[in-house]
Amino acid sequence: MRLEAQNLTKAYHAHEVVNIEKVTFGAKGLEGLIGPNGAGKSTLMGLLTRRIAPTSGTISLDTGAGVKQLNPLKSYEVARVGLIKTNQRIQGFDSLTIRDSLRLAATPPKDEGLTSIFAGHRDTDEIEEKVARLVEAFPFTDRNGYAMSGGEKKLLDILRCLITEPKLLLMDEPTAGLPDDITRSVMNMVREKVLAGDMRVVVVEHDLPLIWEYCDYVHFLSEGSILFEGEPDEVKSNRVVAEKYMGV
Amino acid sequence: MDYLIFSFSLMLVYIGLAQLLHIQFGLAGIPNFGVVGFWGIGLYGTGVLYVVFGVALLPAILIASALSAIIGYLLALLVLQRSGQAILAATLALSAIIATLVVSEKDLTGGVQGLGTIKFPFGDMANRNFVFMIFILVVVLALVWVSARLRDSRMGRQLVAIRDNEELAASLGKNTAATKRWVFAITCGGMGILGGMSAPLHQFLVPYQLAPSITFAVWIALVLGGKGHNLGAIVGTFVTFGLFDILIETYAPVPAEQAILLPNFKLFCYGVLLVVIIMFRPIGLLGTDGPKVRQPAAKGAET
Amino acid sequence: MFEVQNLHSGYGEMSVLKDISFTVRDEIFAVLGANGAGKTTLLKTLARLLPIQSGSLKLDGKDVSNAAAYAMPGSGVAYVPQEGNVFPDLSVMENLSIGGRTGNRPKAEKLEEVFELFPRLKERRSQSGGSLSGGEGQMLAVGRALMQDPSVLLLDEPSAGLSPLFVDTLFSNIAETRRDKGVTIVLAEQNAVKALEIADRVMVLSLGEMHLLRDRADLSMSDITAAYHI
Amino acid sequence: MLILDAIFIGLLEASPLILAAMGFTLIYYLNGFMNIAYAESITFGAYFAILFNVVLGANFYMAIVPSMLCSGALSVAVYLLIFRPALNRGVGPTEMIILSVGVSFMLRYGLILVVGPENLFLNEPNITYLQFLGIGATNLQLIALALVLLTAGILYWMIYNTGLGEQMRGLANNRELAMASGINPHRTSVAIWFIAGCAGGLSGIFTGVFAQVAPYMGWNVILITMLVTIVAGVGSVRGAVVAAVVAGILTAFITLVTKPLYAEVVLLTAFIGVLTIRGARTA
Repeated sequence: MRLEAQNLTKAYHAHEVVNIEKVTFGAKGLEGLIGPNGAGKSTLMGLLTRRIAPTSGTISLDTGAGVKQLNPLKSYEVARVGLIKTNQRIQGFDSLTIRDSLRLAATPPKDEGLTSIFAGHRDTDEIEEKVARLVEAFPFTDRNGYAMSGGEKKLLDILRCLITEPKLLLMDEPTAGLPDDITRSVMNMVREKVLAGDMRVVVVEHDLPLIWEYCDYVHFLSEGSILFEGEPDEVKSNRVVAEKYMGV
Repeated sequence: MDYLIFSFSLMLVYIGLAQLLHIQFGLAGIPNFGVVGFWGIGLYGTGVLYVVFGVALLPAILIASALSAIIGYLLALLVLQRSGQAILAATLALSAIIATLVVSEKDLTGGVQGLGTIKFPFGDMANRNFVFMIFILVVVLALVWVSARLRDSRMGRQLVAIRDNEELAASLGKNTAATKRWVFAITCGGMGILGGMSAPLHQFLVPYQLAPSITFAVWIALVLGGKGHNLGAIVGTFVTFGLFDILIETYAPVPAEQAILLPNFKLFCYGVLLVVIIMFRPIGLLGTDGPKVRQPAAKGAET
Repeated sequence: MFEVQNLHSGYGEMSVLKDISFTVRDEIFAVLGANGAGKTTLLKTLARLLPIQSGSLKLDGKDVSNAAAYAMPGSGVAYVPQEGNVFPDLSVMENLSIGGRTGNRPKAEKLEEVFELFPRLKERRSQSGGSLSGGEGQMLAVGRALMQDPSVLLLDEPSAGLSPLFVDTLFSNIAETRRDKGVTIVLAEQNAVKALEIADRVMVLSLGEMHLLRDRADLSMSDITAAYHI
Repeated sequence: MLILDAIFIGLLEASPLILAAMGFTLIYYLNGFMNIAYAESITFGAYFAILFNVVLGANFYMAIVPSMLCSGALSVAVYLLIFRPALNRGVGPTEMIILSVGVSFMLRYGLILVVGPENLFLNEPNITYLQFLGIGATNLQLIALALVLLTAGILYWMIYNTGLGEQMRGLANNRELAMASGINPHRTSVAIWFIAGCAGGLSGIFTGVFAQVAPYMGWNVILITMLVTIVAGVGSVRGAVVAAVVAGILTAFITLVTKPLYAEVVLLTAFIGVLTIRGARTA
């Protein structure tokens, strides 16, 4: 699973927010994407999942079974290819319970057609089992009810993405709003899946200690371009990174 | 007696419309302010096919409602992915277009002179109006049943998700635009069927019947009963139409000189009810209901 | 000036800032930290745009924990957000004029001073705020705040997205404002080096908590690096 | 000549629409929802004129200002009693529209219960018929046109050149920044609802004096006002003025070349077309 962007640019009015010659995600297992404020990280994530239309450039996904151009796809089609993104801000379905929200995400779209109205029962045992496994792994206040706090909503958002079994998961600031121990169990779960070869992950984070701890490879984005890439230790000791973060 | 049957039949039609609006707005979040337009396509479509072209009533209703569904689909293609306010304005505009066309296309619709007469089906059976009321009742009950099934189904869950957060649903791989389009088209077709069935009730069609107040009456009934509850449409219609149009109009001893003001008093009360409900109980009288499906067995019960 | 005690604040039920206490004197008070540290949340809370979840906030000895945001300019607080800091549909003049509604001095006099500090704004005065370049927009934002004749100026990352040359000019403008008008400045910055050039005291935030608070003179670069986790 | 006729008739017909569209836009711009009850600002303007002009016997021109002010006061009252509490409770934009339908029903049918459903007529001042450039017009039409254009001009000036306009546009542009700049949103809102109500009232008075005063007169123009506003783009007052003028002239033009009813159909279809292109996108 390799996601490749080439000559990718996004400009608002005349202001260029992203300008990337070439970058590849998903080649190394668990990758990090870091950069100072306004570096264009969120815009890049939006571009990769086709929520934002690029000004120019191409995005392609090598699924192993052939290369797919993402540019002409709509955002739901990108998701169906197996490229899923968690949300930085709290997003959710307010009238779905935790379980229903996960069931929704786990249900393949072809099973949600008109005929499903007259189906005997709603969800297969397989889906129920997957949902139960995820729900019980985390301390939700009411496992049969709704996500209560901001933290639970954020956690649910990540679990919803995981249950779709993505091939490449983009995590946009997963720690923001989550308690420390939950963050760690989420990241451990993610690392397990990566090690098992089920998926590849890109984490966008402000919390650099987390990046240093979990990532195999780190991309450094500043002023819309990838300025440095490498192993966490290389990035940590890189002069450009320190300079761009602190103005040294 | 005939008048009561007429009133009840009409009330059933309103319940059906509110039920369809519950699917459109309550489940899928599409604010259709053109209810009377789609109902009107069914009503006048049936009338024109029956009177001008001599088509039998039931095929006429089906053709007219298919037309209503097609127009619903086309409108959905144009505006359904726009903001709620744009959808609202576009559907309202469509209903105004239908009403205007009915007046201007005199050759087909009879214009302001009206179009008639549309007779009840079932040959010369006695109590045809009563039998027809039962027929409408069956259709409306079927609608309520389908709507309950929808609420409990995978598709209904997807609709709710789209209403809550369409972008998020799309990011999970749901083709939200297509789903909304089909649901809208089919429910607009349903409004067309109810319109077609109203044709023999009214017998004689005049453009005045396409006034936007029908749209608002249906909306008020739904919001009052509970837009997110499967029985909200029924309860809301009983409270509004049942109370004012049937009970008060039939039985209340109103002096003749005040009788002309009665419909205005009714609409005034509708307005007050609507304001009070949205201010103090926005979920409606019945509130919201979730899917009625089996919850997973408690852990330990299986092992 | 500002007295902050055991402050918790954030968005909805989420706390971004956790138990922060400090006092701002008559000085340039720099708030440093990597992104996500809580700098913006802190400034928004001081401007009363975010509710205080617990703790207290005093301005000149008066409790303003529950004050409305629109009452703060009247108490001498001016706020320049990092993003969305100009009214895009309003002209440069109108942007400035909105700021000039508070204070006792006539608008024209204050306008003169702002134009003196930022001559570029004078050239662009009839253009719309949205049509300005990033740097000009930042000048307009600061200019609008100065039109309020503030005693405390809250600046949120004024250097973000600006070219280095422009950052130099902007910071010398800020220092000049401090010198000439004696305005207290609370400056949130990610760019530690620039901020240290003009700051009197420095607070470093890290993941929503206060990492350190010291006089500029007692501070070394490694103190800050640790908080940035690089 | 046809075009000149169309422009003149269009302007005459559009002039009340321009005012209504401006007022409607102000509220849409400031509070972000389409206020269908604005129809009643228009209707009540005309009925207040009946009160001053017919019941109290004032000269038509003398009745204009007090009627307008009453309509503005009514608008503020409705805002303070219903819309502001609802907005504070976080009622969403679609529900706000439904709420405004409720308010509209309440006011309109309440009015009918009090004054009756009959159409009423204002006591028009003496009318003389004038002719120039081949176009016939009465002095009343010309005075109305001049007055409406003058008011629209003042309103436009108020929005783009005064402190209040500045504050209002600031609030609509960036509410948070406006508050941080010391703008009190409550005071500005009251002022805007008052001005919008006045504009609606004046629009109603002139709609009424050319035809009759009826409980449905506001309702009859609200759909077109709504569409004009949306088509003009979210809350651009400039856009609303242009769109209203174009709509008026277009209607007049189509009316002159075809049956009047088609004008409405063409106009509404065109509006749906514009909505397809211009309406804010969701997902």
